[in-house]
Amino acid sequence: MNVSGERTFAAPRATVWKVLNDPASMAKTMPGVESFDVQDDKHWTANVKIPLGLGGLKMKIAMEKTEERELEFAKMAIKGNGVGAMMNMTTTFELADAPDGGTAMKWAADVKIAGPVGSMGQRVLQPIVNQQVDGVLASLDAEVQEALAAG
Amino acid sequence: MSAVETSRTIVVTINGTEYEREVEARKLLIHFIRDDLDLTGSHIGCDTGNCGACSVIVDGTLVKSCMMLAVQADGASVETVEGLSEGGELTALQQAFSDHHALQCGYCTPGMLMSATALLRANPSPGDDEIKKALQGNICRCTGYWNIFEAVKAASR
Amino acid sequence: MSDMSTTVAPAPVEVKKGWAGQSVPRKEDKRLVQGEGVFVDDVKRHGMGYVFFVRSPYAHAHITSIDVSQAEAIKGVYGTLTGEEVASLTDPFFQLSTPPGAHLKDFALAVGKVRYVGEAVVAVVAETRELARDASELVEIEYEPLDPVTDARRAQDDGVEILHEDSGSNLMWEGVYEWGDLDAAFAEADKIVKIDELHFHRFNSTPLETDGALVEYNRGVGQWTLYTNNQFPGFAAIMMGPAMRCGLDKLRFVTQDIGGGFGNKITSHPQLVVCCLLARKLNRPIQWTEWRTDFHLSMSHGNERWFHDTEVAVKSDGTLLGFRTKALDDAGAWLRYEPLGGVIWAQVTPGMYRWRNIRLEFTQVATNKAPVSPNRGYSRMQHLWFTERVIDIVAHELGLDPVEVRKRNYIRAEDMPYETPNGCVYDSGDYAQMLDVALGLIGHDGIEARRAEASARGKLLGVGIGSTLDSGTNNFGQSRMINPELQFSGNNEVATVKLDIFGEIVVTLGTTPQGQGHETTAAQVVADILSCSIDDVQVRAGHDSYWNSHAGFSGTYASQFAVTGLSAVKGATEMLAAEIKKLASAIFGGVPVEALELADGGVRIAENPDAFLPFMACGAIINANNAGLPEDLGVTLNCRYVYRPPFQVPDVEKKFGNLTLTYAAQVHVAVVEIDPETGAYEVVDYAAVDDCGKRIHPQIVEGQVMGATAQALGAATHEQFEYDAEGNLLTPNFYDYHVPHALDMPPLKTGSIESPSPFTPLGTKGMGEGGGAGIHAVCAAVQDALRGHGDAIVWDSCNPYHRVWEMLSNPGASRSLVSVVDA
Amino acid sequence: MLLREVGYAKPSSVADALAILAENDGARALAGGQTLVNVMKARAASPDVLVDLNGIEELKGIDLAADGTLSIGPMTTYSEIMASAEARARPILGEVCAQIADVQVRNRGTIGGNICANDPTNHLPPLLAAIGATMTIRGAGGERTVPAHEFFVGVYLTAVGVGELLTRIEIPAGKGDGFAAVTLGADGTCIANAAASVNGSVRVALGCVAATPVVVEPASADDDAVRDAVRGAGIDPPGDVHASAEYRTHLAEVLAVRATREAKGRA
Repeated sequence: MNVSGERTFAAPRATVWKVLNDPASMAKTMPGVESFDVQDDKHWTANVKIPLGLGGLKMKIAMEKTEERELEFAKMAIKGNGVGAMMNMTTTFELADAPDGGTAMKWAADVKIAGPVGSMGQRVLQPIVNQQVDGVLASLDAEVQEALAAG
Repeated sequence: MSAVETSRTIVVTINGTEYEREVEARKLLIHFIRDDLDLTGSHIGCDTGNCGACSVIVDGTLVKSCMMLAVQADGASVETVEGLSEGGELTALQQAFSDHHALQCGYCTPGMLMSATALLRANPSPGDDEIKKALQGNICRCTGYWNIFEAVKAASR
Repeated sequence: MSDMSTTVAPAPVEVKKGWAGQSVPRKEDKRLVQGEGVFVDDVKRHGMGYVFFVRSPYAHAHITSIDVSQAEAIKGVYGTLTGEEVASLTDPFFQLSTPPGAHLKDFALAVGKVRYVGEAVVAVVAETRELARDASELVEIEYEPLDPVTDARRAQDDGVEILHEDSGSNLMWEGVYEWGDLDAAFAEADKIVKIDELHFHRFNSTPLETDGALVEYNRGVGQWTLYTNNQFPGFAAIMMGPAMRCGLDKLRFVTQDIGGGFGNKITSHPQLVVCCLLARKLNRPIQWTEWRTDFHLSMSHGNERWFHDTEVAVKSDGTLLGFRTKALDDAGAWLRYEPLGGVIWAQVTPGMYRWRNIRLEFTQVATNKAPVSPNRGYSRMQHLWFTERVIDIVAHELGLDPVEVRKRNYIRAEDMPYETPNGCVYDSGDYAQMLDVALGLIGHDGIEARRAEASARGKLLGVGIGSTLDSGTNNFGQSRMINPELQFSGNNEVATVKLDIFGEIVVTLGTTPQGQGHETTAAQVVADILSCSIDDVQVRAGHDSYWNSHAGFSGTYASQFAVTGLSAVKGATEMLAAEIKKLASAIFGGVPVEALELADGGVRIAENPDAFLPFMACGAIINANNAGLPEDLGVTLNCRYVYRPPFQVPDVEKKFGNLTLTYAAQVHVAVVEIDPETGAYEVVDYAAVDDCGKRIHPQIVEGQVMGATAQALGAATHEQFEYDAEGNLLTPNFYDYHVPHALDMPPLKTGSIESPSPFTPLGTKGMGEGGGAGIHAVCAAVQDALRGHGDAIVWDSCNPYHRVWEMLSNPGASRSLVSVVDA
Repeated sequence: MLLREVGYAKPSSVADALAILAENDGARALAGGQTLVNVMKARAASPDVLVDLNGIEELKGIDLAADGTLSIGPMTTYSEIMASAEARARPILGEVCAQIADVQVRNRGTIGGNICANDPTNHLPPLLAAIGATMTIRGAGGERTVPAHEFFVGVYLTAVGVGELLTRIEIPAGKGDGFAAVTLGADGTCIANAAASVNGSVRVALGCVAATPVVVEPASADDDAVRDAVRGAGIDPPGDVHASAEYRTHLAEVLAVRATREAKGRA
């Protein structure tokens, strides 16, 4: 399932880039993160409990930054391993100066969910994914503002 | 505050016989009936609550025993297909199922009989649409239902 | 309930005195309506371990590592089995195909690679069902995902991942079938109707009881007992024995009641092998219950088939001369019964029609989907759907009446027995009369008035015909058209009839019924021959390969019991009758057997009825009181008969020969009403007319017709095993895989005609698989309803509401698939 | 089948239930279980503790106030609503409940469970959104009442937070209601549905097209007004094996019009 969009942050590119590349602040943007650990600047792992309403879906998540062009472009491969679900996600961020100030971010994600949860049906998963994405973007915004304030 | 337990001892009356057993909270009523009590007349045909092969009557209400925990039946009186006939004497409904060839493999039949029994208790002379509506929760893959409708009709007054 | 089911009286046949031909009460019913049947999941043993399969979440991936240590560490877990162990303990299953399919290395668990979502990778055994599943979550498997192949049409493209490295490509089997003179046919034609693509979808009959087994291992004699609901133990045994490196007699199959099969329970041999290996490894009984989702993910999907580049040679008046087409069959990940589907369709090559010139190029490929296996109407249904679609598309495009086109081209009653272009011999039937009966049942004369009345209500009404053949009693020699090396031909079935010491008549069958009422119909045949009551005849329930005699092709599949099973029963009973007379002749002091007759549960002298020897006495004398009997009497009162149908080995070169013994026929007519705003539609009227020759038990026959019809209606509207691009099955349970429920059933009118088969001992024909007619009829009815509303062509066998809406809102998409050119 | 291990408690009062929910992180309320138990069978979700609400009398029953307002306990089953004389004050309730699944499910399934599960294909979320129901939620922090359009938050997510319970559903008086659906077979899962209410103002709620019911308020109950309103909502429905996004978008419009016509006919 592919989801993508564009978002503008009231902050310079450097700040947005910094947030996108700081595991700690990325962790804060992800839904239901319970623990988080950094191997190196390209590899992170996390234990998350994605709020699914009827009971959270526990997953071990491993992230790898597979591609990056300083201040411009980052590509991440995210593998989620949980009972009842396997998630494979590749996501890309493309930064540019927004015409009227701030930073424009083009993002796209290709999410593949397999296992029993996958078999719950797209009618359920698609709205869930969209909803999670909205959450991530909102908190990303917050993180960026925080970083900006922190200077 | 009521206790939280992962297993508890329950007392359930099935077809007039009282059973006292310790069960895990996660055990479905149908597994309790089939595996723990060896009453294998009620069947399992799906894992999403669609097929109705596990239909039983709990305290007078028709339910699917795969969507109820065994612990939820504590203190309840349960009727299964084994309790329908007395001393091998078929009920009018069971006889009608045979007369009208309303069963082939017989796997859905116990659940189908419980649903039809519940219908006829509530409404001894149902119309065609009421019969269909009452059997909507029971899947049969052999008969196409037509002969089942005929049988229920024949057993109604 | 007249609006729900009507039956027209069968065409007049001589009313035979006796049991056969009567709808007597079924012997099976009393136990089944009281919940006293014994189904596989009801079988329990002390100390048994429950097995749970860890299944692949990926459609296509390398298995890089498997770690079962955490799972095995749990208290109450008895052990596990992995693909590596299976590969060392067994040989790959025997393949029916020639290369490239022949090169597949098919084991009971995935070895090194997974090829479809739901493929079993590891088996975990524990003290309880729940615990086994808990432990399965602790099995750690690392996968390296590969691109899945989910579209058969792309399976042979360059750069596509190959499922089976051993076979070198995704091509499994291919063959060209051609009969008659295509060039001449197309030269003679006035018009050539071209159809670029038709698609027969993937589904199966989803028997309500899923597969299962309880397997015990007798270490002392190295023998396994499998309590299982496999419906073709003979086939399972020849697959399992060589793989497990044991003689077939070491595999004892036992079944009593089976909760529906429809062909879907033939290929459970991989799971059964796993249970056998675990029973031996863990030294305890192993219980396997396949859950509904497991079944949908991995069991016996029906063959998905595409038909490309079809060309039909036709005269302006609708006379069909011949056709060319390319059939592409999607086998899924493994060949578990395939590529037999590559020839089975040929049993009904011309459908019900007289065209003589036919070319079909058959190709079967592997995809990352569940393996296909027989499903009610196996492989013939796909082909018959194709021939029926062709008829209706031709009629539609040439502006002809589908009824007239059928009648013009149907094989005629006076042509029977009729030899088809490929040497099959249709035994008997009157298709045109069946069509008239069916049309009469739905009041076809008034259909235009109903169409107008419906359109006044804003509904589009359409009527469609589906005519099919239910070819039964296989000549297994046809397998040589797939692989000339195969040493199969003919067919056989066995029955034993004996008289026990107290005169009880006991019948054992080689078959494994799943609701077809064999106990009842066998008793009817026996009672007629022995002149006794069916209550005096005890037919053993179920099958036990140690106790019931059986033959290589024993089982319950492919519409054959009424021919093979009952002919065996007839043969064995006639042997017993002869022995009883022989015994009586000796007892009565040499009265010639011709002077004796069987009556009232005994044998007597016709002229002197007082000289009467009850069966009880016969049984007692032979079994317990036999001193002084003549040495050369040669009577055991325990008679085994093997029925062998009259078959020749087909000509493998010309692909010519009679592939089945009987050809029962069905003509169905469906009337649908479409809501043009939503594409939602319902079947508002339906007629099913069946001709399966002599009917031993009309009620059971009608029950088969009704059940097959309901399955067809489900398949035509909602039932589909559909996969997404990643190879996830989108309909893995009854929540998304919608089978017909009570409220979905239309009114049904049934009719029947009896054209006894000249080729079978009882005049019977195998039946039960003709329901495909319902799929053809609904497709035709939907197309008819859309006539004048975009004239869309129905190109898929499954038409859910969204597809009908798409045909209405964008008819061009399907219109572009067909064209008519002047020859 | 074969659920993961779970704790079980059967409180007899809301206070008791709230205490257990507060005590146990990962505890979930168990109402009729006709959705939750199935999700647990798939092990797609596994609460640590199930708090069975079937023993709590105060969560059951239907009261009809003098002003025609219905107050329904969330543990009231569909069958009870269908049979209730009081519930006929808002006839659409019983009519729609009668279309849900089958007898067995209607005998166990509850109105509260249906809206708290808020599966996008459920019947009641759009219906309650259209007829302007309000929900009372109780938690440690006391009690609050939220309107339907704020109640539905996401798939399987509602305003009922962790440690809280839905305790009451209030439905104002009215008769001008309609409901239309295209389902997977008769009484099957909804492919798309719409509920409409024409009681003074016009309110239409679309189901199956998003995580929560999409509420639109057409200028009038005329077909064109309803169509415009639905188009204006700019819905982006999920596509699945039963319907493409495009088909669902089309159905939403058709069904909205049909539901509104029915509502108008009864207003």
